[in-house]
Amino acid sequence: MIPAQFDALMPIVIFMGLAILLFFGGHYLSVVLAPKKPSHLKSTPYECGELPVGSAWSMFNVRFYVVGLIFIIFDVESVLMFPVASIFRELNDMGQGGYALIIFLSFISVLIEGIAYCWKKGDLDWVKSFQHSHKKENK
Amino acid sequence: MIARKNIVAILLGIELILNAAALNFVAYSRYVTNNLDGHIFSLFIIVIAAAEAAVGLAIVIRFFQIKETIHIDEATQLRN
Amino acid sequence: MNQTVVSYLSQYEFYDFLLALFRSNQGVLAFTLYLLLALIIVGMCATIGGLGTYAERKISADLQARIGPNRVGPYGLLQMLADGVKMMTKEDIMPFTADKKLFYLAPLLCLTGVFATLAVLPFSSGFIMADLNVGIFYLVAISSLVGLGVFLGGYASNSKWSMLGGMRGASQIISYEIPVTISILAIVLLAGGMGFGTIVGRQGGLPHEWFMFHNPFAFIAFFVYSVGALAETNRAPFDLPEAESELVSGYHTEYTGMRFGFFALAEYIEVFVVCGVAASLFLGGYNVPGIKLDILPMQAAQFVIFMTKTLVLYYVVIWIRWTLPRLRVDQLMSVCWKYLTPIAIFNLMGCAIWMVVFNGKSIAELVLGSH
Amino acid sequence: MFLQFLFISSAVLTVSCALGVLMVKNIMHSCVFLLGSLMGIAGLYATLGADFVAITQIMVYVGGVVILMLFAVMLTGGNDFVSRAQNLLGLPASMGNKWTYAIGLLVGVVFLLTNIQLIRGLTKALPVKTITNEFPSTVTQIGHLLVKDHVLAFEMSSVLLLGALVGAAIIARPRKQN
Repeated sequence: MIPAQFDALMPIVIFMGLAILLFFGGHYLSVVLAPKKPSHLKSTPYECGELPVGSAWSMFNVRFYVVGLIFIIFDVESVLMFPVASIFRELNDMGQGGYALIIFLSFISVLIEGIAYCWKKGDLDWVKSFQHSHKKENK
Repeated sequence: MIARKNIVAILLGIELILNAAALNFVAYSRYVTNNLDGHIFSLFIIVIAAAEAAVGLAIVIRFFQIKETIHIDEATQLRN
Repeated sequence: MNQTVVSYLSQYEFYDFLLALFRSNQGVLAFTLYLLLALIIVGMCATIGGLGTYAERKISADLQARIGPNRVGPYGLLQMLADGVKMMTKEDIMPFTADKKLFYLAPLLCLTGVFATLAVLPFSSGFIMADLNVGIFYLVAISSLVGLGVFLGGYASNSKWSMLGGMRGASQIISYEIPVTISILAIVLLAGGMGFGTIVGRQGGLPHEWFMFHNPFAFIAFFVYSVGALAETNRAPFDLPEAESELVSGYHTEYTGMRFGFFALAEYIEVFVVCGVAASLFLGGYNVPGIKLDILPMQAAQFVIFMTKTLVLYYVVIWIRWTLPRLRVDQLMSVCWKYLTPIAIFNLMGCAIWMVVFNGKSIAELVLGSH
Repeated sequence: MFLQFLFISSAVLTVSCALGVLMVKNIMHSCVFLLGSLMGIAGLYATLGADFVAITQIMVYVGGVVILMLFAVMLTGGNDFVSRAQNLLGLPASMGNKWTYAIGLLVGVVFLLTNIQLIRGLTKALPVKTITNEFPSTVTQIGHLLVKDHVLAFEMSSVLLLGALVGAAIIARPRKQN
């Protein structure tokens, strides 16, 4: 007898459950075993012996966001390419390889345009992002 | 309580609404129709939601750079 | 079809016996078997992770002409147990400025993301917990929880070192996901499916049947994947999020005791998973050279083959760590976006064209004639 | 049995986390609640047999959108933003008076009743489909649909994403402060 197909999801749930169990079990052990002598100085954020000034939750450079932005676009494009890639061999065996290739390559070529644009405009440079736009405005 | 004036919070709400719609499409595709068009539809909803989040958050960041706040009531001008 | 370890076992006679033992309750029996095997896999991976810390110190000692850990047990083998006990008995300190809920949540996210990937890792043709038909895609997707855990760990600590490490870590992990995903896409294209069973099944035991040597593009894709995977697991030379010499220890600076242990465990298991994926996608996986039988002892041989390949790759990862210096942040980003991603896209196009032009045949098949 | 468990736990996770997104004051916690809600929706997709959509949900949202949201929160001053306390009844006058609210309520009730009637008719008209545990691979079917029936949408989506990338990069690009 073959078990139901949906049971394939069960191991995933079990593994996630095990991770949660291990997490709380480890916490429990550490609560039982570890010493507990809290002090104010001990729980200051570590700054190599100096007393911390201000919060670390300050503003960050926009380039982090630009990297995230390029990432999410490429992520979505790769998601859309997955089902097409997984039937590419099937289509090729059916004699529709040329058609599939044209669709696939035209999809990727748009992807390449995106990365070429960002490269040219200096979004991919980590340090020079500012200098690049400065130079441009000075001209 | 539910009314929020933070632009990022508004975008979070939009994501929730889009997800609700996509969930409906998949549910109908399983229980009503016999094809997978609902899956394709929700796939494209996810794609568009990602593009929308990227552009929306870029606008939020630009807005913050200009106004130094992300309170939606401060967005009163179309330029400058 | 989603093949699982239980549906594999159900073709043997002892499954009927077990079923009778469970009064024909399929669900409960499946749950028990899954739980048992999941515990075995988790135990095994935790041991490998623990031995990984030991191996790392021992190999680094060898490379630097030192002795390494040699006090606890024979050859210092019990060092990992000592480390574990030490972690449990350390005081749990949390910065008073920290975001307490997220501080708790971050290691859990890392651990969940890594453990969930174990569900699709193909140890042998039968011993794969769930051979989902979206296997490799699932693995790539769920392991992005790790990046989130790293970011939240850095954020919640509210320490400057942690915050810098967390930001760097998140942007590094998400950036390197792109070349890795596109390299995987090339293999999916060659295999004609995303399930690990399909991908490994299309390869053979001998090197000329592996996807790595299928065509020149796949050969390059292997190296792109390896570099990207190193960066995704925050291993040297890409260990910028936890760079000891500049950021104290990055996103887990403020983590002590058990919670730090969870981060470390997740990292070591992730290295194992990444090596296993590289072995199954590019190096033939569990295929035993020359023999194709479907009997139970065969599974043991397949398991040994898979583990050998994975552990060799694990050794290479440690070896690289103690050989190459760390990259700078701007170098890191330019390596990802200006070298790896264009190369990966080029490889993907090359693989697609190869598929059509040579009708999906590998170099060996073209040279030796198809069989 | 397992499917019911998965459905109920995913549904509870989705709804409770969605409420968390709305209720919590701290915007960072809101984002993390959104993560939980999206994971729950992925679980719901899985129970509906949409394996590919479920994994896409995890890949795009958990791996992408939530991280992007967290970045954006960090770039706009973290959770320093003090949300002014507001409840539904104390809305400012610019959002309407009691007559507009009454009309809105009436329209809502009419809309709800119409929808209920529509769905009732729909379920009567359509034959009851027996739901089996059969769970054929959706990936190959989705792939075939993408390259045959919906090929234009597939190609257009790449153009859409290119547009989103270029537009967002122009908007967010660091530039000289005037």
